[in-house]
Amino acid sequence: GCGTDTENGAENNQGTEESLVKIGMVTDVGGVNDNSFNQSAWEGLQLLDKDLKGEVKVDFAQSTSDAEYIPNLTQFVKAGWDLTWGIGFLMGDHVKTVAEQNPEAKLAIIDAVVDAPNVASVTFKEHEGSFLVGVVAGLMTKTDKIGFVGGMDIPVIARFDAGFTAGVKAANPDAKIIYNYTGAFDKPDLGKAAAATMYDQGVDIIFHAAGATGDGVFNEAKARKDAGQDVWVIGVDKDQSITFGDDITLTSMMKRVDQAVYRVSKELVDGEFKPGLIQLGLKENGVGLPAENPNIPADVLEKVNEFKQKIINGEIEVPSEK
Amino acid sequence: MSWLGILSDLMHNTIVFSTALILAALGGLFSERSGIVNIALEGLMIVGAFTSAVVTHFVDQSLGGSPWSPWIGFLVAIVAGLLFSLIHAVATVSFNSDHVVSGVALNFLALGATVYLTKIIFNGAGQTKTLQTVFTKWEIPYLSDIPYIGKAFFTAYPTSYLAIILVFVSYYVLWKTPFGLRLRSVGEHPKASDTMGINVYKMKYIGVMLSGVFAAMGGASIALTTTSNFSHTTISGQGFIALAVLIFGKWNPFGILGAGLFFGIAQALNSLMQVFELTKYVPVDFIFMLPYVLTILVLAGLIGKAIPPKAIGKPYVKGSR
Amino acid sequence: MNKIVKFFTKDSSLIPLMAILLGLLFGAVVMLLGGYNPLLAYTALFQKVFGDLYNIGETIRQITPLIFTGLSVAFAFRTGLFNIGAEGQFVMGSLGAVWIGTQFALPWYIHAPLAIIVGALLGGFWGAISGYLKAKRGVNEVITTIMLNYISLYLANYIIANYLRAPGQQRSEIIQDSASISLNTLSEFFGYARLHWGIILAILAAFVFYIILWKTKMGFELRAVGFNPHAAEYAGMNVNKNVINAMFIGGVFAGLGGAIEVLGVFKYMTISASLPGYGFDGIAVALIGANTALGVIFAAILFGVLEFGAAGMKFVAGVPIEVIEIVIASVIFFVAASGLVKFILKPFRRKEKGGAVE
Amino acid sequence: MKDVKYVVEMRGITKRFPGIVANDSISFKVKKGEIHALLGENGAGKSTLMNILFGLYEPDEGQIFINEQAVQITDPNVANDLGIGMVHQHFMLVENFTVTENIILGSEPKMGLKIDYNKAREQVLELSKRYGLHVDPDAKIEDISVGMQQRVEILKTLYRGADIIIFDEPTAVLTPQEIEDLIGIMRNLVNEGKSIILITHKLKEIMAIADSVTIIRRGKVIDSLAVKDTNQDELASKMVGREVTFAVDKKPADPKDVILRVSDVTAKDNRGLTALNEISFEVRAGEILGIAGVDGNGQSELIEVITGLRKVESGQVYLKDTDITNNTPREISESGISHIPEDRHKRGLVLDFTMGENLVLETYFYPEFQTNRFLDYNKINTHAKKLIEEFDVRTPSVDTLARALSGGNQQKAIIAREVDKDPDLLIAAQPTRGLDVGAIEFIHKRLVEQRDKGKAVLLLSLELDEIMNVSDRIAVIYEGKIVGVVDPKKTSEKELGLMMAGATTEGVKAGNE
Ligand SMILES: Nc1ncnc2c1ncn2[C@@H]1O[C@H](COP(=O)(O)OP(=O)(O)OP(=O)(O)O)[C@@H](O)[C@H]1O
Ligand SMILES: Nc1ncnc2c1ncn2[C@@H]1O[C@H](COP(=O)(O)OP(=O)(O)OP(=O)(O)O)[C@@H](O)[C@H]1O
Ligand SMILES: [Mg+2]
Ligand SMILES: [Mg+2]
Repeated sequence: GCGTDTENGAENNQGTEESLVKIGMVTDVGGVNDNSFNQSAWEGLQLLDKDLKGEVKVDFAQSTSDAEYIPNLTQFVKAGWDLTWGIGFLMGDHVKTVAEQNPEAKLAIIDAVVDAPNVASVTFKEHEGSFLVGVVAGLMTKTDKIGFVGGMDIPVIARFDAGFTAGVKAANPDAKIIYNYTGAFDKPDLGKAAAATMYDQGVDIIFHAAGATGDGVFNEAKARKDAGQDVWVIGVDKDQSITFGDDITLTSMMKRVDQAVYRVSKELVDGEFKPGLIQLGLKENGVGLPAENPNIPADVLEKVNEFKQKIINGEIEVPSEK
Repeated sequence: MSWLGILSDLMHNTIVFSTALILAALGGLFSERSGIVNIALEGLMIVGAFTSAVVTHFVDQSLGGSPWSPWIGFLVAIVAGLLFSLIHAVATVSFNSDHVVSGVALNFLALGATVYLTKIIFNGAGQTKTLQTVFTKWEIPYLSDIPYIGKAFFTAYPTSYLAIILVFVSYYVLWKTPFGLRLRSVGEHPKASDTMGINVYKMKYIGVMLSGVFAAMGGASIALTTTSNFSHTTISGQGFIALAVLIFGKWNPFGILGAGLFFGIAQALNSLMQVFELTKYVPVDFIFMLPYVLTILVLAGLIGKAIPPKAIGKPYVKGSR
Repeated sequence: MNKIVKFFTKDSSLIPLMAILLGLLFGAVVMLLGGYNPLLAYTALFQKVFGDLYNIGETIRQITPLIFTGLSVAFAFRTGLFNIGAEGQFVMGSLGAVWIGTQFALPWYIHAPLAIIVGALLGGFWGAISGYLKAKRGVNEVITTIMLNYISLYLANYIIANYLRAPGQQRSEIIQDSASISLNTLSEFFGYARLHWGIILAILAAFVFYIILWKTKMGFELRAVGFNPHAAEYAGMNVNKNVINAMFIGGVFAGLGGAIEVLGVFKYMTISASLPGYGFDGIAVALIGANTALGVIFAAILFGVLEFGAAGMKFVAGVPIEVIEIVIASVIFFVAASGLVKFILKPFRRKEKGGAVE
Repeated sequence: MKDVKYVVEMRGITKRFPGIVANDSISFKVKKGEIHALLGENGAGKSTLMNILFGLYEPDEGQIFINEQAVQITDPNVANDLGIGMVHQHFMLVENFTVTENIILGSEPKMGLKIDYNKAREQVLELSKRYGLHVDPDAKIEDISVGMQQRVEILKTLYRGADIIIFDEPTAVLTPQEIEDLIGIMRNLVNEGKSIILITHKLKEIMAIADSVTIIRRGKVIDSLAVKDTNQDELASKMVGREVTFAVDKKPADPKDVILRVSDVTAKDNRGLTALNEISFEVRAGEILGIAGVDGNGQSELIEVITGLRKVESGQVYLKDTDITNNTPREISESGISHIPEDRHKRGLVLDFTMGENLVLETYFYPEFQTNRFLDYNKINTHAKKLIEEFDVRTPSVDTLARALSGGNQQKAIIAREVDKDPDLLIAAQPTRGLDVGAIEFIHKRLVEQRDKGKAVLLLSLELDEIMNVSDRIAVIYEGKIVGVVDPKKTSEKELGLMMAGATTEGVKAGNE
């Protein structure tokens, strides 16, 4: 039926089941179309599927509650899949459990560190990327007031927060940052209200790390832009200008979950899967700005790249905690 | 920034929040005044939000971006809500089903069906495409130029104006017209209405269908002003808050207006408090609790009892006692 | 136990059974329209559930909390109260359990029971708030329970984040082993399915539910108040006290559910952005189960099987899991519109009962 | 309208309800301009027949002729168009609507889209003047007396231009004065050319105003005759199917020591107005004290105060010298007071409980109904069976829901429950409201029986005959005070009526001279 090509990779290249390398991933409640890291991860696998037609088989399972992480992971493991991804910080404990219960199986996790001999853990240095967009904001604000909208006050988001703050301060010490944690990753109306209040207070650039809640930030910005106000949003995880357009998206703090998933999965296919911790920062191109940044003047980009080098060669140590 | 300025901004944001709640609660009003409990408001809002998002998207594409497309989406959403509410009407009015059970069923159905359809329509995507054209705020000529007041009350989304107008219309209809008198009588004492030659079933059907219309408007207003798309998170609990607003407002349009605004303020307050860094003194989680705690306090403190329509929730079977 | 036999032959249970069939049928139609193969899907669903011990175990895990929240809602209904707050009471139950479970070191025979009891009491307390406001201030319980749901969420997040949090984590510390109620050996036998004492307690709770309502003075009063408060008052019952009791006991059931979920399944509590959802499912479970103890258990089984099996449906037949929500919805709906079901059944029943009708 | 002899004719009407034939090929005729009485026991089928005539039920068989034209009365609209109006047994009024709103509901005068309330008021006032039906058009139904509510019901029919008006047990809920007025009203209506069908259990009324009477028993017409050719005893025996005695035969009471003493009690009603105004009186063991009064003079509040359902503002209530003022209902009922409530559906029963459960509604917690502290339904049900036997409550079984029983049987069950508690004081409020002579006879016997057992009985009733027949002493209540206590043998309905209107004993005596 329609929609099955994303719904269900299982239908692609049927028949030679056995010869295939099977790679599955388990999403959290968001599902593979959360416009965020789940989607990004799934895109990674789909790309792999495309590149290695006939060699691999990919599929995902969406969890409807935290309680389902383990059964879903187990579902792949039990079905003898070669690699099973757990996507998201919250899945750490569960991947660990399943890994210990099935020592022969191979698993991988995004955003959390699981030390088990059969698990590859991929984490990102969000703070490094956030630092760079902080620099952009710091240099480009006209009001010296910058907003940060966070989903929840949890470790991952704290890294965005800390990096961003450091970046702004580094580029523009007298800029003021207004923080708003909405308490949810799925409440655009809260994001909208937060943005509205911030813009009312003279903020002109908002960086959001709030998943779908951030959509509300973009919508408020769009409304203001249409009303002739000069406001910007800095997107997160993916290049959100693709969704929300260049007229309000200043830039985005990309977190290349897709590349990470692709890389590790590819290694598995090539028989080079190595368990352990993989940390992806600026150096590894795991985080950073999009290639194209039409809204950022050259001089600013210049500065950004300077900072980027400094971070890469360790001159600057970006804090990862608030 | 001046206090007046802050207040006017607060009001301005409050209205955005309140709009959907007021609309949906008005829907609940018509259905419950006719004696049909309606906890399906959530589901009806979902249907409204979904339909408006999908229709607006495709219309907008075919029109190549026209300010009219959200309106078309809005209207179709109303129709969808009306049709969906029919299920509740048939179950409760024609088959004497328990109103709550039917309502719960509809809430599940709405969420399941809309997300399912979204996936089918948008190739498995969990949310509709982001809308390019949505409602924009209207500035009422002259009025919107009044300092502070102008921004607070006369710069708002068309749906907000609509909501306020509908509050008055609802009052007029329910308390000033024969239709209203009959609708309320059916909710209070259907048998009496019957002996007065009023078609009880028809009245209840109309009541429920109106709830579909209004709740759908509520849902659509969120999709077309706040989220610019539809996903399983677009409506998450607003329907139940609207139910609370209905009861809080004592089954009365102006009560609903008040309760709706109250909620809006409480919500808008919590982002304002963060901007002013009260989080230094009050843990953010407590700020999140604010709207809900306030509601309980207000209800317990001032409002006290709200008396629902007498015959609410009771199936009416012609010729029984 | 011939009670069960009676239960099934009773009209009041024949209807739900038919409703389930019709619901599944409707779901099949929906799948066909969506271009999926319902037969493949349903077989996958049931294979997923009953395919192997592991999944059977996990299905039981899924069912357990639903029994508790179902009982919670049903109990309040019996006293004429609509408890939309099982959700919040569940959260408070988890909170209580995780607090005791993480902060104290006690011998197992005290630790786990204590954690469960504290969770249950917190849940009960949370329910009693609504009961109290209803009784003393006449505040509609529907509103207060909805509000308390959200309050519980943020309160729990606050307490976990500030007092129970594991460093660098988005969750509390792991509970002490002494507080765990997992059935480790059994669970190994079930391929590590997370089996725990919860299911036993759930069935016990259902039994208690029945006993309280039908075999105790309090139950007699609760039901009287539910049907006719005026008569109850006339008969010398304390209506307010009973309203509070009902909400308290309802809360205890939900609280138990929450406590058990923590002690048996997760071993910790996360800082969560949204409510767990068991409470809302509980409403449906209670209603499908016609607010009876046995009914709730069966409804919870149905619910758990469908929800857990959904993953299998998706895995094998690629059917979006939302379809299951549609199925569940239509089951509830047909249970509600029993008139409709009777209507559909009429021809068959004529035969079966001979001329008995009319 | 052309001159016709019969305005209503029903031929061979049959109506079946699950398990019962409510109307079994009933035929009867109503002459133009007459008052035609329908007489029958509870559940005889009167209401059903009239509901059919009014279009609420569809008959299974039979035809209806209005003004000698065959008609199909499919719903009340048709009935209205045919000029048929009905004043229902259980009033059909929307409590929180105003009098006017209730009257115009369904055919509202309009001004544009709006209801023209001014016009409506005028019409209502005009009608009420013309027929002498005094009402306050702007009062809410919940705030007005039963009498006025009934006048509203009548106005509803007149507003719709009814020529044929059905009264279903209109006097069951009225005071003597109100009954007088009603009779006057009916006469007016007839003089205005209306025809009336009157459902009642009360033979006196039939004799007083009806021109002809049709008697129904178990859904069948027993007889139909002119009132002038018959008498009460004949009617009674035709209705019940056996001889019945009216005068409650009882030997003179010998009162003993005081059981209940109410002294200077003041209390407010639900709207916060003073309902009881320093009221004082006593009831002794072995006597029946009847409290007569016009509805709404504090009777309900008085009972609620004694039984603990309402707070006493000032004053005391003593039961055998122990102060029970403001004790809880439970404490009071345990200390020896039984109470037959005036509204059996609101207070007396949990309609969705089984008879078994209803019969232990106040005693379920007694050890005798428990085995090791758990309710024992066997014990409860055996107890119920005993009472059902003893008081011959007609119910299929102890597991039947109270809802399914007739008011008569519901009432018997309540009395069984209360008497069985073997109280020192038995309070009976409107114990026979809406019941037929058979049931009334039974209940009166029981009350006297209690008295003779040496119990104190406090009887409240709006029906003077009842008060006169049953009481040993009559206290008249007026505006929350006792205005006088009289001996039923030495007083007259007229005297009582005057006192109930506020005149004191002395005043009345004087008036008689
Ligand atoms: N709605 C109903 N459903 C089922 N049976 C009914 C219904 N109404 C009346 N009956 C049956 O029909 C019989 C006649 O009822 P009806 O109300 O006409 O008696 P009635 O003469 O009006 O008695 P009463 O004097 O108490 O009003 C009753 O005995 C009852 O069993
Ligand atoms: N829903 C019902 N189903 C079956 N029978 C009914 C129903 N309602 C009433 N009846 C029957 O109708 C008859 C008259 O009912 P009704 O309510 O008029 O009782 P009643 O004796 O008039 O007492 P009251 O009118 O004072 O309540 C009773 O015999 C009762 O059994
Ligand atoms: Mg009757
Ligand atoms: Mg009667």
